[in-house]
Amino acid sequence: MGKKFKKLIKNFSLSELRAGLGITAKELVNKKITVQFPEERTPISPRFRGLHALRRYPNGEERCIACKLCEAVCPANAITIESEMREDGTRRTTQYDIDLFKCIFCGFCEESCPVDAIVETQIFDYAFIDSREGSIINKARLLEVGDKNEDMINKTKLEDAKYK
Amino acid sequence: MMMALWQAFVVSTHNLLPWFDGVIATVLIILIKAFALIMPLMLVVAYFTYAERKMIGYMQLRIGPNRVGPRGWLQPIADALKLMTKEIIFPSKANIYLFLLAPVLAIAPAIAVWAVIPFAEGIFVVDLDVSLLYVLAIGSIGVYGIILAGWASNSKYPLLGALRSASLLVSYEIVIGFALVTVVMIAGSVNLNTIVEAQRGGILHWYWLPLLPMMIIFFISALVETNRAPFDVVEGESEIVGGTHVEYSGMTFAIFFLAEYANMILMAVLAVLLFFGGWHSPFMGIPYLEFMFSWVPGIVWLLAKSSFFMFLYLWVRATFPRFRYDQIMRLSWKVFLPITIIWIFVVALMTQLKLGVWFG
Amino acid sequence: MLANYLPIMVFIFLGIAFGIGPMLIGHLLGPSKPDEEKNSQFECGFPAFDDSRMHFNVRYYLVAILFILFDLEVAFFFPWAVVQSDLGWFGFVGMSIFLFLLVVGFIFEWKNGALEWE
Amino acid sequence: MAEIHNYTLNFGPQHPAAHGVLRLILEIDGEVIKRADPHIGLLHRGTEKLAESKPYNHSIGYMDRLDYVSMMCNEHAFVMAIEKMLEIEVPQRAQYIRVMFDEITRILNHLMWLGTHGLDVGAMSIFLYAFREREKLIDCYEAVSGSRMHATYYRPGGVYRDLPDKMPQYLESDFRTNKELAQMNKNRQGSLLDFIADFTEEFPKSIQQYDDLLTDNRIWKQRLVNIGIVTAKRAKQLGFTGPMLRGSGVAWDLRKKQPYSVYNQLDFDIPVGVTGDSYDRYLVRMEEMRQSNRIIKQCVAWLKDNPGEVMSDDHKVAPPSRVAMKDDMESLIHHFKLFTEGYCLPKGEVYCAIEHPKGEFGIYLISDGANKPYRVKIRAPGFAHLAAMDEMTKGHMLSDVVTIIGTQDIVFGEIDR
Amino acid sequence: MADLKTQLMAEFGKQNLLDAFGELSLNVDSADIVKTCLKLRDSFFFDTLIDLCGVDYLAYGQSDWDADASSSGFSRGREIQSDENTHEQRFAVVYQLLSVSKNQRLRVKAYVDEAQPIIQSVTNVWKSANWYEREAFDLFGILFENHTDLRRILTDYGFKGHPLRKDFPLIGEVEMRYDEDLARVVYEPVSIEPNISVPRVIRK
Repeated sequence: MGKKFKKLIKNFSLSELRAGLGITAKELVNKKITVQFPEERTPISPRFRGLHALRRYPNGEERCIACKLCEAVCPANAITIESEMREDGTRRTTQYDIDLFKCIFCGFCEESCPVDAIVETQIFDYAFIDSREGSIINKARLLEVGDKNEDMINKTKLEDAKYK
Repeated sequence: MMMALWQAFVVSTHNLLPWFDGVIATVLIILIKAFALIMPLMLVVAYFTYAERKMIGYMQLRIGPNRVGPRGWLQPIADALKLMTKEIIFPSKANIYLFLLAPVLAIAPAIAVWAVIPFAEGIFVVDLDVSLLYVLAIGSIGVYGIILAGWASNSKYPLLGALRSASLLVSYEIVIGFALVTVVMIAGSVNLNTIVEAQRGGILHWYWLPLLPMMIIFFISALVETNRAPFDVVEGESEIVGGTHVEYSGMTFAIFFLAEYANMILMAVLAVLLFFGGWHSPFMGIPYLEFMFSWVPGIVWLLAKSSFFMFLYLWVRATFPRFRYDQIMRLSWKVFLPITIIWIFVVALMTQLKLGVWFG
Repeated sequence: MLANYLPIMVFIFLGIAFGIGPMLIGHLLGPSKPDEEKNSQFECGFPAFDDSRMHFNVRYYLVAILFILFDLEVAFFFPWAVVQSDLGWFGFVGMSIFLFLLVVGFIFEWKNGALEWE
Repeated sequence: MAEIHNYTLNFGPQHPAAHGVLRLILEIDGEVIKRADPHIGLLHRGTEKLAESKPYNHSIGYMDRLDYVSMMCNEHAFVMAIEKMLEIEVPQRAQYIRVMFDEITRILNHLMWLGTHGLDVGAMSIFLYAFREREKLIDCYEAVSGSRMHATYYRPGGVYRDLPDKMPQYLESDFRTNKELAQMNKNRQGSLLDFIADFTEEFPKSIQQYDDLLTDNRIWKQRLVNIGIVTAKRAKQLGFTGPMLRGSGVAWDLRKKQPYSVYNQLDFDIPVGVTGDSYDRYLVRMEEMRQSNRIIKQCVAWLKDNPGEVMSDDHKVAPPSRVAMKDDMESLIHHFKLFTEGYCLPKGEVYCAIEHPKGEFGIYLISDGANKPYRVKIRAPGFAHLAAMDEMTKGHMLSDVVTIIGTQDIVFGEIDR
Repeated sequence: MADLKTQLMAEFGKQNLLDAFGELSLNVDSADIVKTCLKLRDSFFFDTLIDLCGVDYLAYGQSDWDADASSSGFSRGREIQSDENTHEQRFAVVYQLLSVSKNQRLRVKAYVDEAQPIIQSVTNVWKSANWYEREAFDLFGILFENHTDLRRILTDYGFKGHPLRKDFPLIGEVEMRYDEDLARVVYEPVSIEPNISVPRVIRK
């Protein structure tokens, strides 16, 4: 009887509902977790795998030697490479396309590259709204990304180098 | 201040009277009064949606709309403009006339009800003797708009919504009726003005105290009637996608939205009028505080109290899961109805014994 | 007395206007490019199986009938409620009897499972 | 009287509670379900077929995309299957890292389930509260693997890289004062392990909050108790695993019963339900989060004390370090060999299962001796659970279908593969 | 497990039981699959059917990639290959069994012929076989007799072929696009080229 009565009282006192309301009321005044994206960003790890870039040596020579490891290792077949012997006898790519629709950003290309030419940067807010072709990013654009962000790439890759 | 302005307004309109004759003049005055009431109402609706998004956002650790205008203040306007320029889609299988009648049927009562609501001493459009009954009668017409919308859409999810709406109708209507009976019993009138005046006095003189269970039941039933969470089974977006709103787009949808929010505000105001002493200051009768707050006009008290109820709507929505619709029916038939019947008896006994300050 | 209802008439008309007006505005301002897919009824992205207006079982039928009964009873309560304090114990006892009958009926329905509509 | 028919209703894929792309054909009478026929495959990407055409390592990234809310657990099953066939030794530290991230993944998954389940039943706020914690864990994912979801972190022979010593921090912006910024970066001062340790301290409070918000709530109880009851016997017949089986009262957990990795060195309990209804499964999963938190704590303590290698030094399987690759010819050859043709598995077949947050996630691998799998069969727990949809929903109402979808914790990436 | 092994050997014969990588595998004749399964369920307490899948042994042990690697890449050496298939029958249905009560696992394998890929359904033994058999039917075209609801499950409505068969090309046979003129989705033969960048190396 006593137990039943207690349960009845508990039922009508709406205690657990009031506890729930208490939680939302508390959160009403708590600090908000929103990060206002374009102006403010969440922390990005130096290991972050974002948009690809092709790097150059400090003297301006492109690093990529067209060994095609990245092409072979790409699980999504997103990379297409054509190469040619240059006049000075070195082998360089004539075509280096990454289809970003296919790319799954696994980071294998960067992992496999023996000369640190292809890297994945911290850039993630790129979008291709013009056409399907816009998502196939070619050698010139990759180099451009690399040139523009060399400082960032250098810094993050150095930071992470000891773990590799 | 507001009071003075209103009186000046009334006096000036009365002075203009001789220039018009008879009915036209009266109708014009009513129209002016009506717009003076409806326009602010629409504004309140608009900013209520903003407040809802902000408040629920805050409760969910977000900051809500903040990009349109400073701190997002222009968001409701942007929303309205967006809805205006959206295409109105007429589903090919729908019954077009009924389809378009439904939103009208939803909004017309939501606006017509406001005719009898008093806002402060002497501030009302019309002082009807049976205003409470009028509110009850007109207020329940709005549901037919929703049921009709579900039927006219000729689509399954809206129809399910309409069925659920009908099931809610048969569950909360009686409970609300019984809850109001207790108020009428104490006040001895069905005129809202008189009911509020009967509660004259401080916070302890209001009816929420003797009618506490009734007030809670009234508030919950108000949630059901306005299809608000946790009773939003008619929309139930995770179950029936949007219920009766599924086939409506653009302004046709906006009208349902408007009606729903106008009804929510109405229920909040009604709760204040019936249980929270309307425009009376809560400090009436308390020696020092009464004097300190005597400058606050009645309408401000009313609005402040209503805001509390409106906030409750949002608070509850942010907190609770949704009922299943048969559970709502069970709740009202098996829990609320017995309680109200018992409480009618208790109140009758209390009035006969003249207990407390509320009776007599 | 009747003059009291004039504002209410006006309000009802205003309400209707508030329903029709925005729809007209929306129709004028918004585009109108109907196509077959857009105008078809929503059923989660697939063509609807069959007509939505077929007969099926509304399970709370009995509750709906009870609702009508109780709603009428509520209507009886209002006039009594207004004057009950003046009626004194006579009114109290009278209504108690009515209430008692109501409760007995309600319990009967409950026990008979009229509310177990599932 | 006109004849009364059952309704046939499309439920999904364009439906808020379809959890992706579930298409349910419901036969309903009023709102009571007579028959539920799930149509799946709308997210079928042919992962198994794709895996047959790639060297083993290439498929790791695709495993992430199966159950895309518990990524690393999928990887774990796959790499374990490969390791089992290669019979290679995985360093202890890598094992602990794997277990720690498995449990982080379990919490991630259960938080996602809790949020969406709450949302299905109509409780909005829980979703955001769950995501508040998820955000921290996803930051751990990013810090360790470089990707917030599809980690590709586990490799045959260990894990790709050791845990970082530094956590990335919030940068200055116009929206934050320095004080606020310091507050936000407070738990990011130390290493990743410190960050996780901090999380494990805070997380029980969050679970308590979810508990207070939902567990005793009468509406929540009304919606979950006695909905979708599956008895223990039935659950086994239906091939249930994981929380779905434990909710029915069977204390079956691969981490305890067939321990893999280092689970046998860790201390944790298995919660079980009683009646096998949605509410029991809810309680089981809530308790599992607490237990996972306990495991993570133990892993953090071990990892702090035991630095070391995280990758096997068998360069037939694991690539040599980059420094070695650049200095040493042999390493370079290994590097090239590994990244072009991969490695070959011996002939044979294995079935390797792990206790995935949703149940038993298994990889059945057939190798004909090549560097590509001959056949990969992915045993997804959700597949068996969803198959029971008809049985679980029969006689319930439309609203309960949503509850049951929620309680089954369905993710289409794994079901459709 | 040793216990189970001896018991199974006694019951089903030594030659049918395989023990590799610490897992038991039982080969059974596809004709008495239901009988065997019932016995396994009732006498050996395998109460759960964890998984059921089809396997196509058409290309077992064969290497692919007859084509060139790429027009100008370095050559990738291929090593000795064993181009013989040791499987007489093309398809196999593999059952992964689990005994929750005894904590044991067993793999059951039944081969079916290419000409007549039919096997009895085990839905009456384990309910969970229902969808798994549908999947095997969908992906391999193996027919399950007495299955009450043998429809396709993973592939599209109106799909042709059985995609996990080894003779089904990886790139598929049709591709789908939206046709502006017809205002609907149309199917066309695939336009992309098959692309394999890594050879299949089979070492003895």
